[in-house]
Amino acid sequence: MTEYALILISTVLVNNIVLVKFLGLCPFMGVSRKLETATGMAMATTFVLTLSAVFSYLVNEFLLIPLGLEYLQTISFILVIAVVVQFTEMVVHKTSPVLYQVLGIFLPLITTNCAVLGVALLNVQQQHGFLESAVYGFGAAMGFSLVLILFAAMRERIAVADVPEAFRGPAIALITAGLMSMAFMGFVGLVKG
Amino acid sequence: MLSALLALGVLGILFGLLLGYAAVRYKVEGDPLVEKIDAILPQTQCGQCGYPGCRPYATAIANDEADINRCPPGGETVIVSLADLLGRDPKPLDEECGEEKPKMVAYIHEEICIGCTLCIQACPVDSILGAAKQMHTIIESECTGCELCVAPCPVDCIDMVPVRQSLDTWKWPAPPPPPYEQAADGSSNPQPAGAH
Amino acid sequence: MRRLFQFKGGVVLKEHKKDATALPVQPARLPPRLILPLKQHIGNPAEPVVAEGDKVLKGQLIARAGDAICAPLHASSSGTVIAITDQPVPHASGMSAPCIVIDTDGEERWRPREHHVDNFAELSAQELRGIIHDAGIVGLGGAGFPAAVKLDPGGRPVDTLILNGAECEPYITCDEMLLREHALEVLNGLLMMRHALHAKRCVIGIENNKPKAFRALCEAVRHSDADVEVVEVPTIYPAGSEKQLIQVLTGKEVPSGGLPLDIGIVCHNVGTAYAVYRAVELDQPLISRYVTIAGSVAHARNLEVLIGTPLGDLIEECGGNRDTLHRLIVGGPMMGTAMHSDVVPVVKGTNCVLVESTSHDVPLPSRDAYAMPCIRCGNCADACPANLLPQQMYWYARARDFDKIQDYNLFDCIECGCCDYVCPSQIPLVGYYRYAKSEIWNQEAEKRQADLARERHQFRDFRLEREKKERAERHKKKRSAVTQGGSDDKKAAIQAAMERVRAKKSEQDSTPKNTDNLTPAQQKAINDADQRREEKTATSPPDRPQ
Amino acid sequence: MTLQTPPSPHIHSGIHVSSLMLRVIAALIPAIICYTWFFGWGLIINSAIAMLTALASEALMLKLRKRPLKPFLGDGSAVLSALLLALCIPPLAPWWITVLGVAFALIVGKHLYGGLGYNPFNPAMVGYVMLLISFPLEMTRWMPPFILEQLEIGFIDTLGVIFFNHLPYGLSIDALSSATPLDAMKTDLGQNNTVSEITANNALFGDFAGTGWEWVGTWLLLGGMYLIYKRVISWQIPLAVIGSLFVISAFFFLMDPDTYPSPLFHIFGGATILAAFFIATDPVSASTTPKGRILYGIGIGIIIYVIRAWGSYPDAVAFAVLLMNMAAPTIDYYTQPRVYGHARGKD
Repeated sequence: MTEYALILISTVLVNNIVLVKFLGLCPFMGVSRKLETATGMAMATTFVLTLSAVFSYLVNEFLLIPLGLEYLQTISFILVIAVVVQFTEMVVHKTSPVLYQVLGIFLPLITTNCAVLGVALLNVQQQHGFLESAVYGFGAAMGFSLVLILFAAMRERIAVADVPEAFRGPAIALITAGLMSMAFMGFVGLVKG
Repeated sequence: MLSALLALGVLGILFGLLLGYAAVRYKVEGDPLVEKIDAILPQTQCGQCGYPGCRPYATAIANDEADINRCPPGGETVIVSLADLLGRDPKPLDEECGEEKPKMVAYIHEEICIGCTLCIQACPVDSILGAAKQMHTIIESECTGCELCVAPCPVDCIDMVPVRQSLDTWKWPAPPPPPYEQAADGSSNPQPAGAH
Repeated sequence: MRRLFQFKGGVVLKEHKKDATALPVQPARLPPRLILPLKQHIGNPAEPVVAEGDKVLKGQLIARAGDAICAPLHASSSGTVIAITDQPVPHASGMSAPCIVIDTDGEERWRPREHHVDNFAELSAQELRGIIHDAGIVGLGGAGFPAAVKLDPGGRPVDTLILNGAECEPYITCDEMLLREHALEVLNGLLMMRHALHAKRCVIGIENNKPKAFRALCEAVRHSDADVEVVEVPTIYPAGSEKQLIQVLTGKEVPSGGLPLDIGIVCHNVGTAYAVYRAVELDQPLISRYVTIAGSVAHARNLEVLIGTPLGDLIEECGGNRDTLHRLIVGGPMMGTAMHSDVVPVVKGTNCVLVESTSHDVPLPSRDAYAMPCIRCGNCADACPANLLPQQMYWYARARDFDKIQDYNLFDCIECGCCDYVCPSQIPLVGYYRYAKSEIWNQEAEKRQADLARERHQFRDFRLEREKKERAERHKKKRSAVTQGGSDDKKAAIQAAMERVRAKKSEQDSTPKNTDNLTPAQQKAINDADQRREEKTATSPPDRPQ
Repeated sequence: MTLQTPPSPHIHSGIHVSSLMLRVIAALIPAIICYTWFFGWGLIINSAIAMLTALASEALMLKLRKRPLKPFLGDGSAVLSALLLALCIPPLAPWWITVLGVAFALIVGKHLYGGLGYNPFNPAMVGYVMLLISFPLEMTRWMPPFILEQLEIGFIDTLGVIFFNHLPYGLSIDALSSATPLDAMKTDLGQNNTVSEITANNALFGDFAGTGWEWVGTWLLLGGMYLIYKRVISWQIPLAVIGSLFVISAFFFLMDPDTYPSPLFHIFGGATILAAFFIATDPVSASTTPKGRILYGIGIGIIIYVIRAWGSYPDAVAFAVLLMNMAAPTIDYYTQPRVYGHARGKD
């Protein structure tokens, strides 16, 4: 059991998807303008990431390996992710249209979110079992959501700060993200391996 | 090579079925967003945004045909709340549509009015009282200040008057920007674009 | 002894009350001119019942109260009404409002007495409220809500009636002097209000920095052995605010957006009780009140001032210099409003006139400029009696984000100024909150107008639609009428039209109008004209159809 | 004569931002004196360099933003950040380390966000973490207390070391410097010998924490108490930081005294007290609501322990503060106090 806990802590804190592995930066920058939209995006990404981690493991384990088609991993994973995203998009469009409108382009963009594909491929690379890849996917999603929500709250406050003209908007956001990843370096070496 | 094509084909069909089923189950009708946008617009129905009224402008914004900064009567507050709702960047008002003026009300000089009812037909909110060859006058409380009646009047007897301020409608002014925001050489940069 | 509770936050201020309580209270000099605004209360303005040039007696009704929440207005002294015009009134905007201007004649002749009440207990609550309403009594604590309305519980039980004698603002001592000199009358007034409300308990709250007033009150209660509790509350500003005094005395909290009546409590100012006593017992309407004049004046003191006296007269009477005025505040230094000129009159809600001269001899150590950005230190949140987060509300008020600021409960802010007072960056926080509140109220008003405009626009579209439909139907009916009937109908229609024309024409010729009692000359002119017409029609062919 | 009509209130208590900052600096002075007594003139020189750089970079940024210099240079916030950073830098670190750290802290950490009051991160910690990551070697070259080395480095020699890297009597810098108690503890624990063995034979460890360091810690504690008494800082944050650190270290200490040092060691070791009373309580970057401050402090305490026990950095105070600064806006959003007149549950 502790082994899963270690995976979880390592993906959420030690090698955080966004701030340490620098994956999934475009939604991280794009959607973090307001806290409500950031929480919406975090939930959507968690749903997609966990599901696609599990499905891509299944597809890889029961379809590609028996037929010896490992070289098709990337394409099939993208197919899986696209389907999951399309499914999520319909659910979100039905349940809360405002969130759907506000997320706008970033909802379908989850398909191209490198964090999602990255997690799927890392699962295969590190030979994770079924449960491990699920926990790894969920951990990565938690890491992404945690950092996204904290960043959104900070950006809401910085948006009103008296930032110099040249640094307003994305510039100060990138600097803040840089300082955040510097802070996350404190967790280096926390979990061996 | 054949097995690769076969595998991906089967996978595609399987997922296609799943999506087809989901599409049916999660059908969405109507677009509540237009309602939300229309609620923000000031309803002056003036057409300065290039659309014949606020509702058409709201539908245009909803399906991304129109930008959110084309409403001079709404001014900055409307732009900021639209940006809030749609998660876009608030942009300054588009000069081409006109600039933000304090709220005005139309006034008919009754000694010049000839009772031709052209302004009555032009008024989008029916706030002009009068009939053919009878005296016309504007109901001040109903007039939205859209200036559509000024042009058609043949004798130009309508002009725009700022709304009278009474003790109840008086607003506390915003406190002056802090002195440290005035630059050392006295030119004060504008209130920080804190409005987002 | 009643158990006292504590309200959160609050600040301890330097009192500056010693100087104004040294001299006894005396009536102020009669001013040559009185300016009486029609709206000195919360609600609609009163309607004048006098006209220019009328002679009025002292205490005579000069403006009637409308049916809605309103309070009548009485002449503070006898004289002649010289105008009913817009005059500057004590308001932050410095704008003018309709006022009745009376030139006093110096005789101070009272109007005849209208009613005589020897024992108020016999009166029903309704009658008592009628007398209080007719006397034009409003809350004298500063809010100015018509007292009669506040004394009407509308059937709901009133557990405790609290009389607010806390008077926590520095410099203001009018309530303290009133209690020292008229404790018995205030107590009687309280019993009358209790009768109107059928309140179970009565409590008088007074700060413990007013021992003389407290002793006078206890003496009065012992003398008339009324079951009224006189309680000393700790001197922490804003103990005198209604919500905080209720929390200290009863431990209960007034629900947000609600009234103290929702928790069975009614709170009145001691000045209002005194006015109720004078109205019921002595049949005197509210025409004068105690006002403290303090700050940089030769001798700060309390005066009994007629409502409508310009502030300038008071300043001169207390030895202040009207030409070196730097700032003139009506009310206390924490919540008072700075006036734009010194010609504004004293109104029913004016409890203090605070004078600051350019020589700054009596320093009001205010902050002139806004010093530094907010460092979020939280001093203001600790000092806020409503337990709000002033630094967050400031943050969103500055960014003009008026929805987010309401998430932080802006409208629970009582504008007491504690946050402003303790802010190390000296930011005008209350200025920002007032700005945000009036912007939100304005936006709501505009929203109502926009909804109205939308309805009218939709109705107009509907009307145009309807008219087009009607016109289309009419055309259809007409066209169908013509096509169905075939040619004979058409001829019949023409025939009918011809009949109508001939009938109208014959009716016209046969009855020449007003041809009776003509002078011979006129008769001859008509005959010549007829004759000419016959010749004309006989010779030329009729070009027009007959 | 036009009357002034500012909105009410018209009086003010008179406290000013600069008086707050100066009081915090005053609270630091005794600890600095004790530090100099134990570890030589390094800190004084570093502090001087740091303060000069701070004023220079603040002036530069204010000029660039066309802002009046007078109110800002006088408010002491830049000087305070510089002093706190100087306290975290090894006394014999070369001068350019201090200059670089302070400049980065003030320019990127504070002025890019708009100057005083707008920086989400504590500037001193931003500078320290940048230095720690960029120059690990210079940043871990600490000094043992003089009484252990039986040799005093005079003022002139310290100047020589800092500015010209010239050492007295031909000593090499490594001979002089040694690990901090925390560092020594982590490395020795690495070779899995027990805590009691480590503290017994190594003179670095005084009676309850590092020799020398424990006295500096005590003076910092007294300075912190003075600040709380004067209501300059809120009591919630220091209490939460030290309390949570004490609880979690006591828990692990009781579980396994050999591999986990005692709570006192953790509290008086490294910069814990300096962080709890002076760094974490920086009002601008910390949480502002009373409940939020307690959560913020607990978060810092836990992260300090986690990184010290299992992470790879010996003293994780800076990372803990930055991580919780990141979380402060979210904490503030969710910990609003119950407002007068609102029912307990619903807000």
